[in-house]
Amino acid sequence: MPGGYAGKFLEADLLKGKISETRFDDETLEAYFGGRGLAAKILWDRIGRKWAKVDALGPENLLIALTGPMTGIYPGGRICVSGKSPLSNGTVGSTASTEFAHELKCAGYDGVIVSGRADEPVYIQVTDEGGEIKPAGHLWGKDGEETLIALNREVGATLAKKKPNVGLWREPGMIYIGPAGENMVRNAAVMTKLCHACGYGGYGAVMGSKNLKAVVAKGRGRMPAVDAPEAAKLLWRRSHEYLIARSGFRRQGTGYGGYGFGNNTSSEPIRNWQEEWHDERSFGGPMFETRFWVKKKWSDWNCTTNCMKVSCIKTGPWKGDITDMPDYELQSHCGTNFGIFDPEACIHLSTLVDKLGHSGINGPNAMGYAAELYQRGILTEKDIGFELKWGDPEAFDRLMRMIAMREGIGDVLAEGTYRAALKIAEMKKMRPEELLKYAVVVKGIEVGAHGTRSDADFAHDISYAASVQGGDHTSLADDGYSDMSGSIFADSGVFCSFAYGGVPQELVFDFAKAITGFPITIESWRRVTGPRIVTLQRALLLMGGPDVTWKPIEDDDNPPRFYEPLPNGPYAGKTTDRAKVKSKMQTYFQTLGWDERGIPTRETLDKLGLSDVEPFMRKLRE
Amino acid sequence: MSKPIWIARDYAACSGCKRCEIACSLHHEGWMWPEASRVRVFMPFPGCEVPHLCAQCNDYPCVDSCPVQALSTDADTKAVIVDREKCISCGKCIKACPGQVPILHPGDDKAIICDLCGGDPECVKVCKEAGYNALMLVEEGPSVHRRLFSRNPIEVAKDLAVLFFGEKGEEVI
Amino acid sequence: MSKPIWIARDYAACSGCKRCEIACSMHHEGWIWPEASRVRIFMPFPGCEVPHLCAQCNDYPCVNSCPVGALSTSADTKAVIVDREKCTGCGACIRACPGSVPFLHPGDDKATICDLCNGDPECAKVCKEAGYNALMLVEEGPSVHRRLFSRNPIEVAKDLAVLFFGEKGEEVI
Amino acid sequence: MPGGYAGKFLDVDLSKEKVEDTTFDDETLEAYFGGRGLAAKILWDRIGKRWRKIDGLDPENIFLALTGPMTAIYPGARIMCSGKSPLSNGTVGSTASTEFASEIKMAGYDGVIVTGKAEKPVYILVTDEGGEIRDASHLWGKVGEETIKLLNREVTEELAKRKPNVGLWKEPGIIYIGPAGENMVRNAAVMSKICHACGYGGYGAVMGSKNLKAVVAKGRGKIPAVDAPESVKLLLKKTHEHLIGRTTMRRWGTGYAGYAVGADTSSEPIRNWQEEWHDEKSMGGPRFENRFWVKKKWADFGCTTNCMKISCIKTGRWKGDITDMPDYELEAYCGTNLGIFDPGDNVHMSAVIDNLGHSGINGPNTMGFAAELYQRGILTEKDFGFKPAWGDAEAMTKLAWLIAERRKIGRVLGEGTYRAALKIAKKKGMKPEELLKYAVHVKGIEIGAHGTRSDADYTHDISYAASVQGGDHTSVAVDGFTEMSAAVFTDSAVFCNFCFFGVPQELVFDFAKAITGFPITQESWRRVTGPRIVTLQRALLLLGGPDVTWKPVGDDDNPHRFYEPLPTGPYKGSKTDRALVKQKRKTYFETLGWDEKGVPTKETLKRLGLSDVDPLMRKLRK
Repeated sequence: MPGGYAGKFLEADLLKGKISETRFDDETLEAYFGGRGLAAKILWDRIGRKWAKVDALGPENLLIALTGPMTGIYPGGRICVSGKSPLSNGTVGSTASTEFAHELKCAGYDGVIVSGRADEPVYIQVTDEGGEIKPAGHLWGKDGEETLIALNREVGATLAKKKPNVGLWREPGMIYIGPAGENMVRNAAVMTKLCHACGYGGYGAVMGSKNLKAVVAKGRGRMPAVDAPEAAKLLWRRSHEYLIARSGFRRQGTGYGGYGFGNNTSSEPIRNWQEEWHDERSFGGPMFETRFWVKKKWSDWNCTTNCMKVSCIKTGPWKGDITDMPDYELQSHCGTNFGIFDPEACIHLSTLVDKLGHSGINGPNAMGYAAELYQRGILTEKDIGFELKWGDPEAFDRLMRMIAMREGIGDVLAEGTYRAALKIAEMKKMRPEELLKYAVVVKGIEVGAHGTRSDADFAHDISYAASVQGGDHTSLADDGYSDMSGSIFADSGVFCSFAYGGVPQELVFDFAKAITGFPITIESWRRVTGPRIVTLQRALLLMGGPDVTWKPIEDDDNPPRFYEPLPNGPYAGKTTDRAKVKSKMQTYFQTLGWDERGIPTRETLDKLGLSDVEPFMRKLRE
Repeated sequence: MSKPIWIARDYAACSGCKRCEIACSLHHEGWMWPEASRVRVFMPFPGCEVPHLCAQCNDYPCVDSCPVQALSTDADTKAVIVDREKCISCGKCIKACPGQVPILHPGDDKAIICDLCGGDPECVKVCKEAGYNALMLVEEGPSVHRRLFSRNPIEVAKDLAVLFFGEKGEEVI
Repeated sequence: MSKPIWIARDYAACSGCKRCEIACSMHHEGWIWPEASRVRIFMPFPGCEVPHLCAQCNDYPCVNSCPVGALSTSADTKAVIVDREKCTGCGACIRACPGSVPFLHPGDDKATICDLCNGDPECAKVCKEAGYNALMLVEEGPSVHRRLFSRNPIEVAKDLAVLFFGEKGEEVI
Repeated sequence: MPGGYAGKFLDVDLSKEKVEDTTFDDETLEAYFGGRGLAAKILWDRIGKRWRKIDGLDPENIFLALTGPMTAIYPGARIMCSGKSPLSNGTVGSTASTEFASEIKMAGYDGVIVTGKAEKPVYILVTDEGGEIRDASHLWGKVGEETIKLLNREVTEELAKRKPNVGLWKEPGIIYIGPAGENMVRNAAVMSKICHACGYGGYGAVMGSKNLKAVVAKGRGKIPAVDAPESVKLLLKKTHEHLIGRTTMRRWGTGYAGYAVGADTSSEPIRNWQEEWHDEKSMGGPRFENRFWVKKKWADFGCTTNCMKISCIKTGRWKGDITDMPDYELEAYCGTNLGIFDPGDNVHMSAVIDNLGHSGINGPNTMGFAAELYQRGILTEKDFGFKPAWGDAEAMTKLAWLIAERRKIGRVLGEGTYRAALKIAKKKGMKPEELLKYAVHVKGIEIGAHGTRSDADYTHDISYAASVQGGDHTSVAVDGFTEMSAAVFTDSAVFCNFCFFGVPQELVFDFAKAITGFPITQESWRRVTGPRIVTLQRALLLLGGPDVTWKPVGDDDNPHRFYEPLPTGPYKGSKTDRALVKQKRKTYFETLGWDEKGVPTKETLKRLGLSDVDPLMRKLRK
């Protein structure tokens, strides 16, 4: 067996309440590696043929939580959650840093594949003895913080009871959902460690749809053996040397972006992207650090980047709120995007977003969207129940809870920005376009906090438009070549992209080879494995359904707002260049061997060993 | 190195990266094995990380507790040494330890306790390299303080929670 | 050394030992002279120590404010350089600085601003030597963040007070 | 002029409201160096002849706050307070680390000499422009924290008004008194930085007797020039290397001794020294560190030992209490000696004591004495108005306030342990011995937290008995030789003795020579300068009066309790050896050239240039 893999995957059929184990042959593992890639393959094999009919929130969808061969060995252990996305109706490889990943491996599993739906709330407990489905009725309705505390105590106690004499048991690793996931808020996140989230894709809702509150793992075994242990050890040390050298990033993480991206690159969402520039100095890193950071070097398993910092509010009405940093994405989405420039309010809303189990990016995107509709008088105080004014933390606090509980207008917004737009159009008897023009989404997935208009940030013309993961800022389309060895690799090897940047790519791929023993290189990834994964994801994305199906090429575009000129700042007047989008889109398709509408050609599919997908693509071509 | 040494700890400085566990198990087990690591970082609540390892109490209750004399102290480093041949996995040392530091090895169920790597602890090296200094090497013989560090990590974490989060900290663990 | 550098600060890590002031004044004044030191530790309440020094804002408001062009920036380090011949001691740079960092030298009343010791700041050296790392040398050119560190030290101390002392911190400064 | 000195002293007569500068000739400076030594000299010259008639709290007494030539140059800047002690009726050199020391030197002064008594509360402000007497009515009655806050604001604003355009003014250095000092509690401390104290000697009471709330200094000048600048710079670097090498002292300061001195060396005061051993692990350093230390490396001007750590109570009834560590002395005196073994209660008591301006050692010694009298039924609930039970932090807090405000029983206890014993004896119609046997003091000065009975600590038989500063644990008598170059030296050069230990003494004396240019060596100190200072202190101590005069030899003894066997612990049964005390005291006197009663001989006085003291000593020899 190739190195780095525990070798088996845990299968949980919640309908039958059955637990079993699955293995995949070496060829499959080599062809799809792990995480994001393997998830797409599993989905295709099991529900690909009825894809368009599968409701992402129905029992036939799968919730897949996978590690990769590099997880826990390469710095920055992560878990990759996937399934059919209730937002894009395609697939997303959604990752988060958590001890759940290496605990799972030490328990002897590379991942968990959950199908069906439990009648009662449950959680799955994975240990060296295998998996167990356990009742979670007492956890249902609890927020993230309460869930984490309760499970730490409960599972800790059970394990200690099982093996009382081996010494102290450590807390398990876990992924869980908050009320948002339970109530199937379409863009809800799979949460872990209080404030880490698999945010994109809406897999929190998928877990909720299965009555699955959490998956908990505690393993006492060793990490899987690797193909070339001595090389792996050396590479491990070397890669940490690179990470440790990144003094600036280690010091501040992305926590300084709240001011920097707005002020410097004019690409920060402000008031639902109506603006992308600000000079609010109250909102700078130091103001967070000096008053709120109680731990300035916080890391996950095997990470020396420690880009996280634990924040705590010590005084006032939000006293006791705890969150991580917030990082740039939440500084903007729980801050500037709400017109909020007060660090304390931003920390409070970030904490609340995490507790409720919203995705810190996608949830607030929908809220910002609602606030703009209120600003424009499309949604009224009557619709919402109160005034939804920019910069009013109390108002957004209420809206956040309403969406998580699907109360009032929250029930509509819980469908995610795209579907909410359509529903509101219906409600208000307006044409969809009239509402979609304020929806900053790509293929149902709300866009991350990096605008394309100034062209000064790392997101450009087709970054989102061509991406198989839509608005996901962690998986941007570039030239269909270099991006393959970027996020697609990290999401399939399953480690943190922040532990990737700063380390020479050659070293990382040598590491991958030393771990697995596969003849893997940057080139092989850029030419074969990466494209294979992306092409399969593209196929599933285009098949879409049941409620929404994307039109090839037409829907491969930016949100309308990105074509409005920037209203202020050094880049005032600048907008995303349509012509450039068109031309680069074609190059992208060509590079990947897709036709002019972005449908994979027969040759490409054959070349990538995806011939069985061809029949479905043929339909699309016609 | 033959001087008595000790691994001083600054809990509040621990990032929770657990590289100490990796370095320790690489050294003792030949590969990454967190649950077989002689230092284990507890995290009963995120942010409250507690590196848990032998503190070499000056009165060595674990050594005295062993019914088969499998435990002894190293003449140089003063570390507790486990004779795996003799150990019968009875767990008495665990119960005797005020902080329940020892564990039975997940592989062979023999008691395992930090042996200070013969005087050059791997955990300290990686922690220092990363600039955390949550674990610090101190050249110092056993003192009465030591037993104070042999404390249940959950209790320690409860204190940290209050230090970091104030009143809120009283609820989270 | 010719790269642009910056002195990053971790206020919470400052011990208040003021060796940075001693090292700075020894370097620039030839002898210990805290009030002539380019870095000054403010301590409006014991425990809330704030190293106060130039942050090299990327827009250099001080340089632009000088009526006689006495201020310029070093091409190498990007530090603000004061031409003591030209300086009239009018204090315009002090008022222009968002953090009121510059001050008139207690000896000759000329504007005094951190010159980054031409790339090898004494303050960062002694702070690192003592293991505080409240002042850290980083190789990085001016960025918009810089101006956020140019902030009134009393305001910074008020934040620290809350971080350290919670609600009590709101009363002490 | 010799190096290291600013060259002038501020001479303030509060009765005449006169402020002028004084200087001393080089010979005097060389003969008495500074701080403790120079203070004794000044006192002798100015009021020595009338010594017996002057009460420590009379306007005639002189309050001295002096630096030394090494202050603010050698690491660990301190201020030394002195005057006729209202406790011993002799003199004590009482030091504390504070920026006041460096600031006053920068203002161009080596110290402040205060005589007379102001009509209303005042404080003295020292700047480069000189000294001025300012109204302090609004500060009178304020606790330490408040006083610092108000003075920082007031003085910074005032200075900014005077020189508005030089840039931001930094806060000044301050020494001040709390309510205890204001109300002339005999063992009250001169405070600084909320938790640093010149504790021994009762100089807080002396300030109070002069209506002097504080002395504030802000200088903008250079630290005084030195004789050999280049060597000083090198020596400074080297000294810091030595200090930085002291890993554990830097990490923990003395904060870990609260457990060890009790559990290990059995020399920790418990319930007014009834016991000296305990195994209360709750009082261990980690408990303080993990729960309360918000800053783990805290230092004063030019110090890399950073043995201080800032503690803050975050929850519960003492929430918001702030203090330093507490260090061992306060762990013992505000903890174990009051029967308190809870870290939170201990931090609280220390904060209370500091805020009230009690001496953290001497004040609680009296409180412990009172609590024992209560335990023995000599003092009753009626006397207190409540039950001062061991371990009851609420009650002890009440008691601390009563004493500081000199109300009820506090009126008596405010006299310090020794005088309180006598007063209570009278009140209860008992023989003085019956009460003095519970009073743990030497020559009116309550004893530091290091017992002599186990003989396992650094204090032994004559450490206190023969010391010219009585119970002062920072100035213990050893063999009349080695201590000269230790405490007596650091208190006169005026720097922190924690920056003295761990540095080779040769290096320190080279440092002294390089600074001053005096032909000073370790030997010259041990043989001449040290003995000169101590002999003069001894003379003044023996002169004593007006209320108490100590019997030579008769009173050169340990408190009664130190001859009782230890009741518990590994050293159970052991006690201080009377025979040893007798014999070592004799040697001690001989070494210093004093007669068998400890009265300096004519020859000795002549040799040390103290001939003018001889007439007064002659009377004693009779």
